Amino acid sequence: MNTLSAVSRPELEPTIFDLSASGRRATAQAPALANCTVPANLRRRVRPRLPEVSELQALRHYTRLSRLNFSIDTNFYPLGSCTMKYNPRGCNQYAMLPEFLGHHPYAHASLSQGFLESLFELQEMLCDVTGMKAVSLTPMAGAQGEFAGVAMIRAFHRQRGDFHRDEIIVTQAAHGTNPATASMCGFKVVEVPCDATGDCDIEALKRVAGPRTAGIMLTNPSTLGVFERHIAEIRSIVHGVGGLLYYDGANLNAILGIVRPGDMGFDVIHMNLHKTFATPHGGGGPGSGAVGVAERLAPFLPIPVVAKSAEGYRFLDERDCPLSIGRLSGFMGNAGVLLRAYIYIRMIGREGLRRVGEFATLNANYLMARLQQAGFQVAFPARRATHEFIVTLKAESRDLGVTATDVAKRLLDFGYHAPTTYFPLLVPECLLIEPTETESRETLDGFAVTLEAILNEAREDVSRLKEAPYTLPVRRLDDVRAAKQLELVWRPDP
Amino acid sequence: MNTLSAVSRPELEPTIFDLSASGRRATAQAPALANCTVPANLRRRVRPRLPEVSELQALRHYTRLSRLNFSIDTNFYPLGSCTMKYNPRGCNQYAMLPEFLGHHPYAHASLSQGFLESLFELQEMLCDVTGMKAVSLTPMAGAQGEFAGVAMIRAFHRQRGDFHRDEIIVTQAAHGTNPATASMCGFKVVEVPCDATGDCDIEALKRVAGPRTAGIMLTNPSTLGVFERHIAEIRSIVHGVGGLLYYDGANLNAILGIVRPGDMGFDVIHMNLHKTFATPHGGGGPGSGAVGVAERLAPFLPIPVVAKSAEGYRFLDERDCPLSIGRLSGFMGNAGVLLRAYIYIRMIGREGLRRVGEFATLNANYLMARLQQAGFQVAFPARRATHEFIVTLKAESRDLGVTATDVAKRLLDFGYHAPTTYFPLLVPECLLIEPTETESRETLDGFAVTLEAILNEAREDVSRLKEAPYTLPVRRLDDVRAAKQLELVWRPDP
Amino acid sequence: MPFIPHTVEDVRSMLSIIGVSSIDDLFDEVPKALRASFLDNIPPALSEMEIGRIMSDRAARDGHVLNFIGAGAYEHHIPAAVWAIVTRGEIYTAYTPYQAEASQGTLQTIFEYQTMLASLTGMEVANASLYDGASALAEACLMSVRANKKLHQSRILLPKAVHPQYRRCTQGICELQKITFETIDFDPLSGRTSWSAFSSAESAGLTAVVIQQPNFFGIYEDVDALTDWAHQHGALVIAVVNPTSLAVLRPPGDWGAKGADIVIGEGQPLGVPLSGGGPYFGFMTTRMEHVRQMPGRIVGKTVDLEGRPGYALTLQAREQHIRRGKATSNICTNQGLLMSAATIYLSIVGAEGLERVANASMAKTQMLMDRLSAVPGIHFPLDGARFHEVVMSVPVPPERLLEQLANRGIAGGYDLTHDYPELGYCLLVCATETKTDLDINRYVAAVTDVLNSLQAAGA
Amino acid sequence: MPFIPHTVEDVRSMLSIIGVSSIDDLFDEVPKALRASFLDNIPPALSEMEIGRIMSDRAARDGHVLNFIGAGAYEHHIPAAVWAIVTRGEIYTAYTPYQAEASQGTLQTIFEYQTMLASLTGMEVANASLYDGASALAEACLMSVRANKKLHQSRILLPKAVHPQYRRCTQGICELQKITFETIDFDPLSGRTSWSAFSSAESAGLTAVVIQQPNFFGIYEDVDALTDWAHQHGALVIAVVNPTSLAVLRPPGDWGAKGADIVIGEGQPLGVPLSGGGPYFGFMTTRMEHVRQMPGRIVGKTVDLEGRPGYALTLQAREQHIRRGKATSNICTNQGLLMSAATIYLSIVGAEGLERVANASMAKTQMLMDRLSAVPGIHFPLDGARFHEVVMSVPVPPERLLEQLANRGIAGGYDLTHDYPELGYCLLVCATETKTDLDINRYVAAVTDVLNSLQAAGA
Ligand SMILES: Cc1ncc(COP(=O)(O)O)c(C=O)c1O
Ligand SMILES: Cc1ncc(COP(=O)(O)O)c(C=O)c1O
Repeated sequence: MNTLSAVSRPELEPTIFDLSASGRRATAQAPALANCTVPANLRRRVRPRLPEVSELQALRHYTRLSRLNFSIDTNFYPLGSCTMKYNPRGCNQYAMLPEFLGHHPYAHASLSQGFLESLFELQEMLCDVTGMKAVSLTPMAGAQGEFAGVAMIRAFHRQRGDFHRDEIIVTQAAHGTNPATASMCGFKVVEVPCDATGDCDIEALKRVAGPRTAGIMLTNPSTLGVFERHIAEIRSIVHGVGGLLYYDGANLNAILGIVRPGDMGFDVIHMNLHKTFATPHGGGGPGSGAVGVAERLAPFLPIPVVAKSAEGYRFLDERDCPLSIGRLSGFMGNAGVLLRAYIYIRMIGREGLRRVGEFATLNANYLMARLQQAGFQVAFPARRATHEFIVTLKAESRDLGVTATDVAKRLLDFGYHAPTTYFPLLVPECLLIEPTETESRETLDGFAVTLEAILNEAREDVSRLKEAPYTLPVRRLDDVRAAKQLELVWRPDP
Repeated sequence: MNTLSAVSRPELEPTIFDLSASGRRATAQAPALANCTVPANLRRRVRPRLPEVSELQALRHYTRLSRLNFSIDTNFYPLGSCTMKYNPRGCNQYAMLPEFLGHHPYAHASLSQGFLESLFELQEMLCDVTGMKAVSLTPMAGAQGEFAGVAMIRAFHRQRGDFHRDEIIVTQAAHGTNPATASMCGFKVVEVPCDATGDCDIEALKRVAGPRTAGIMLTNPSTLGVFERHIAEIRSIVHGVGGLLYYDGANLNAILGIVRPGDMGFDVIHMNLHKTFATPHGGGGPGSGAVGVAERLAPFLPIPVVAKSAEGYRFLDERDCPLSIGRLSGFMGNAGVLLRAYIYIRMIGREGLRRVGEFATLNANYLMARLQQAGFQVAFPARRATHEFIVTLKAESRDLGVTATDVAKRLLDFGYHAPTTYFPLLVPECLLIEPTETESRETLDGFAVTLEAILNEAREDVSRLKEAPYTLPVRRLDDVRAAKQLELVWRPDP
Repeated sequence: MPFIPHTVEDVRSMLSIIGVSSIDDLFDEVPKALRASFLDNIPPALSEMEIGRIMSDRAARDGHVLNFIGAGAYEHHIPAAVWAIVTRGEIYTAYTPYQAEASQGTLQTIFEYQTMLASLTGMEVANASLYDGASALAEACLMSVRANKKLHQSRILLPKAVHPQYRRCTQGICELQKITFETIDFDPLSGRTSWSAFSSAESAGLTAVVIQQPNFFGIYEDVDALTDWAHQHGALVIAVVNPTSLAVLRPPGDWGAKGADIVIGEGQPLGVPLSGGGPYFGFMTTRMEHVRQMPGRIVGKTVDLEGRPGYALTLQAREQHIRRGKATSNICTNQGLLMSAATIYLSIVGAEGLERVANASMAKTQMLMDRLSAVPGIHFPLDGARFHEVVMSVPVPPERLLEQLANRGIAGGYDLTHDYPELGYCLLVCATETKTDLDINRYVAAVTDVLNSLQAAGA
Repeated sequence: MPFIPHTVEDVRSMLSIIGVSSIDDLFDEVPKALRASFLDNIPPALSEMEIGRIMSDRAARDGHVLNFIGAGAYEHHIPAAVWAIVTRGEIYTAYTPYQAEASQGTLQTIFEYQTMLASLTGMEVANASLYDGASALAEACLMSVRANKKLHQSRILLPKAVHPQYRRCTQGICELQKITFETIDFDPLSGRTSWSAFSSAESAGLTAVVIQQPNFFGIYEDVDALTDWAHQHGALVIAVVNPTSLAVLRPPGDWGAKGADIVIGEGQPLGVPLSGGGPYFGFMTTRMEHVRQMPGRIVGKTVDLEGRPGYALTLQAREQHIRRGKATSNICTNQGLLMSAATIYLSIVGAEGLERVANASMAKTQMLMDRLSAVPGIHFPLDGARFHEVVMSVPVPPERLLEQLANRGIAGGYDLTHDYPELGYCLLVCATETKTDLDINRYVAAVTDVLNSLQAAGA
């Protein structure tokens, strides 16, 4: 290299393997040498390809990599359906006390009372928040909560000797995990459409509901960003044919303290603690998909569940819960996530829970109003937004050739994470926008102004958007190539 | 705002006051309300100007601000004389155990044995590392260590009834804190020049040393990046006239395990634990300037010092040490920094200490050789580099008009922190480069290649350097304006 | 209002822009009858200080325990740098990297992780994590059914020496898809899966066999023979492995003549704290030929429109958000943070460090056995070669011993009597590199002491 | 080699490029006779795990203590976010912002800090931190001499009710520059600095007076009268303040008719953990007219060559690296990290939060006094109005009480007998907002219990 040009975007970071040098051992991490006692025939012959780097190299590499991410802590992140709100640092600090971190899941109950007490109280509080009778905390994400829920529905019918119910109804707007879960549980998936106002098409529901209906999976507010107004009717239709109502709690944030799934008539629900209860999303996880049930489903809850007695707290297992659908994890689900959710709820308290629902809704309706004023078309203009709402770029796409992806990518240039795009599938060129209650009005204003400016930019020169982003470490990436020329692991240059 | 242009540099971050909104109270941090019992005449009337922001706003703001910094964890940081090496995270983790953090400095000795044991062992280890007889850990940075050292020199002479020594000798290359400290201690500062090879001018020293000489302050290796070869002679000259030798330990990293200040004949030294012993620099501090002394100066050490007896460890205070120069802080200096240094030394151990000196020296000599090959002029080409060395741009400045500042600023564009510039003052247009032992050869190579390319760039078009940096949140800043139109606090727009 | 930044004035003006007069009006589509929301059992808000104090007190109550339990969750030293990095906001508070350009940090980390895990297990590709080891086994079984399509009924051999909770979890999840599991007994002398039981299993129409190495008892299975037998009978081999052990054990990719087909395991030993059972993460690797049957996120390398390299989620057509009811799995949120921790852990310790961790753990367990052998009434019934865990027979009901050890601040082992009554009074005990000489002595002394007093009380 | 990344091959080729054959050759300028370097007392290296275990054991030995000591270092709740941010590598491992363009994060933080501290103290400018409160008082005294140049000898009034260690530290440091300090007694009934002693001090040629508010006993001084008197006699006023108290107390800028001239204090209460005595930070603020006499770093706002705003170190001509022997101070490295912590702390709690912390601490100390009043033998000799600290008289030598309380896991107070023998058996006790009702009861019960047993033993 002899001359240089100014770096105009953040440097790419080499892979950790590019930093590796054979024979480098620069950590204070290895324990003292001990002989390998593995029998010769079982012994590994070639060392695995792990990096040989110094601690500083590793630290610097992953620190620099981290800086290539958008995150709540650095950016407004209105990713619809994901509830990207502030993750209070107190939750992390107190869930990571050395004693909790060192706690073995199979430690004797007498060494676990502090941990178990917290989980027990969390179960109780979640019952109250949702209006359900019992809760199990073990599912490790929303989708696993769904699995537990649908498995309980199945177990419930079978326990009553009803083996013929082999269908689960989902709405057209359902999140992909709903039908995927129903299939995983061995059910046939029956889809019902939504009407023009975003509610479930009741007539269609009536047509498909019947003796083969094991249950229906609903999100309310739905993923269309509206509150399902026919919920009472849906309940009587499904219950009427002997089916159960499953509540996908991904959108619980919208109605916290306002209306409870139990009161709407749901029989079984999951909650995404990483959304509603502000545990961090960790770049993709961990989450927690705690499940709640009505009385009649309580015996089927997945184990372990924490119980309280005169002697203290303990885990219930298969011996205590013979009808349980069983275990979904090797231990206690995402226990550390549960501590964070517990601390969060205690910190916002009764009043705070209600405010979550209120202010999440206020922010969404405000941002929707602002964007409507700016000329954006929302999917359901006659409806209230819940905690989120949908902008559709159908007209812009037709008139200007601009897509939801283009707008999303251009937003990144201005430091805003994009809303969810192309979900729900039934709204064309959609942006599902969820501001959450922890963002300030100023942030929403800045976002609205930027979106408006991007629209203007599209009107002037749509190619500007097509090639966005410009300011990130990489320009628009070629997804097609990623899938066609599969490069899934690093290989040394030949 | 109606149209946007792509952001080509990181966005500026508004101040926290710009984010503030009157009446915002969005933390879970305030304790319950209690009445104010301050007498009316003493009560505050107008609230102080503190931000009113949400926790997320504060977190996001300072997270984003932090990203505008270069640091060891993100960049090579060859800032000469500052020893910017890896700060092992283990030191931080174990110094921040909840029990240590919660430990009150005046807690009863029986509640402090774990803390005191660590400090005591650190004292002992530092004695061994430096060849001194006793150590006090209380000075809070190098400059305070210097103060303690010179104050001890003064106390030593006075204790012997010698009140006439009112001069401290420093070399021309001395760090600014040396003369500043001597003045603070009430001494006259006498400067001796260095010779063309970077060593002290012995004849000049002989001329100034005499009955008024209280002592000499030396850094060895000196801030010229060379080892003072006449150290034995200096010692006999100064000791010969009844003066003492003070060792400025800022460069101790270079000789760790190779040669000890005590063995060189120094009577009193300070160490910069934040340099040599890898405690973090924290954006400007905290540091620690532990002092070590020869036997005859031990009674004068600043307090508190930790002592060990059959009953355990305890702090010595004025009652135990009547000749002590006294206290330099309200409590125990930068105790948490001391724990970090202690952990660091235990982790690298006896062998590791020696390797620090060896590899810091290897890296500096290697980088010096590389840069010489690339056409750079070093200040003392006939000498070995120690842990650092000086490049002088005297020729480039004359021929091309490029300054050390220009090169420094241009380096920033390529992700390298600049070396120390314009220090030591006696080498024109200098870059004092200290790579430290924790950087890899690859990093040094990358740096050398970049410096070479910058030099080429200067040859082609010097204006390119004059306006650097280009890629940072701000372009070259106007220091003159900063000093002339003093704006030292934020004020709302009128 | 904790965490809600709105001022009174904000609320007023926002409502007016929306065109309503109160926040309550925004809920006018919610049927009145449903609006109840009694949250009587939720206590009022606490400050961070108050709940922090409660949690600190609870943590102190559980105490600093000297732990000798393994049984699938292992206490290893975690370099401080690991969690210092993963709790950085940019990692901790990002989500699934849907917007690749704004998520290169997460994506490249996953790509590096995939490389490390594939190499560690001797396979070609890895996914970006599953929930945990147990549920990963369930996913592997479901995957084996998709990958071994020739069969119209699904049967899987599941040795009894596989972790009992993994078996429960897997059976529970897979049963709904009509997979039948057949249990294979272990040899009571060696603790290895019984070769005679295995090789005499009905081999026709087998979908897959599960092999855990080392098995739940810490004993090495004869993986080559088992793998070859399975492949001879057209079954896929699902390997369940402890990732630490792979520093010293032949990786599943090298088992038998052709190697295992799907490898899964609990990733917790790689830099994830015990933390009461989670969050951990499951890993899964396989051969390229099966990649389209693999559940979970996968990251691929690609280029941007200037040709610069970059990373993106790929093969998304397998996933629920595209394929819905026909997806390979319903998994969406995974265990990304823990995957990041593992990647950093592996980078810092490296292959040699991991090898030392494995060897030191074996040595410590051996030391524990040697010293316990001298305690009257204690013996070690299984004689197969072992990794870092051992079945220990005790002269009293394990529960009573464990309770007394707990009173002394020791987590003494995993009680095997419920899962393996045929073993009699047995515990599963583990010592990793974290245990010092003194720790082991303390354990041995406590066991001796408790047994003496229990026997004295019994006498 | 912990932390040293060189491979054997690196070393070989680097040496060959340098042109030497061994690392040892690089030290050929070091006189042979000096090369000894016995490091016999340094133990061999430990792994992070091993030293981590040692430190954890030592921490556990010191234990979770219930703390009622203040005396200049106060236990307040610190929002978790504070240290989560300041330990980010970009803050933790940067240094003094010499390269302004690459340090805007640190610089802007300092600028914000300067604004907050100036406002909190009612002054116009602040520096970027000094080492701690005690040494800041020394710097303030030296500064007052520079600022009040008209005098050729320097005399400063230093009340006895100022923190004794501050006085020692200040006298020790300033004495070398021939400043003389005159002690002013306190009124034994109220605990306030005695007005008669103060106003009858020799007023001619006074450089400055020091006023601590609240004073070391937690008692409010009559700051207006003292300030006005000092100004009338041409002396500068150096205020020593607790920053938490300034949420509710009139700031030094408002004292008397003209306000204090230099304000210093210990910044620790603002988000810095007790941590055995440090690192803390000293703050200093003053009026614009004195800014060129102020020691320490100062940040100013400026513009870059495109006119964008930015921040840089300024007025560097005051500092040692420019002015050398004539600098305002020798300070170089300061306490930047703690200054950052304080800035974030103040941002999160805000003015209202700080006010609540102050009021709650006062209320808790009052509660403690109320309950202790019922304990026989205990009384509170000083009747001045107080902030969150109180002098408590006990019927036994305080050391014996404190030792017994320590055995019960309680840090019971600061023993005043050495610094103030005239007070008899007295302790200084403090309860902040961190103390619960139960904590206070536990303290009162422990004191009662210890006194009973000591008296029984004595009887
Ligand atoms: C509506 C809805 N349902 C279910 C899920 C699945 O939850 P998880 O990702 O936690 O498995 C999501 C998550 O994105 C969702 O948005
Ligand atoms: C040679 C030298 N001496 C003394 C000091 C002063 O040390 P400190 O900054 O810790 O006060 C420094 C610091 O930069 C230095 O480089």
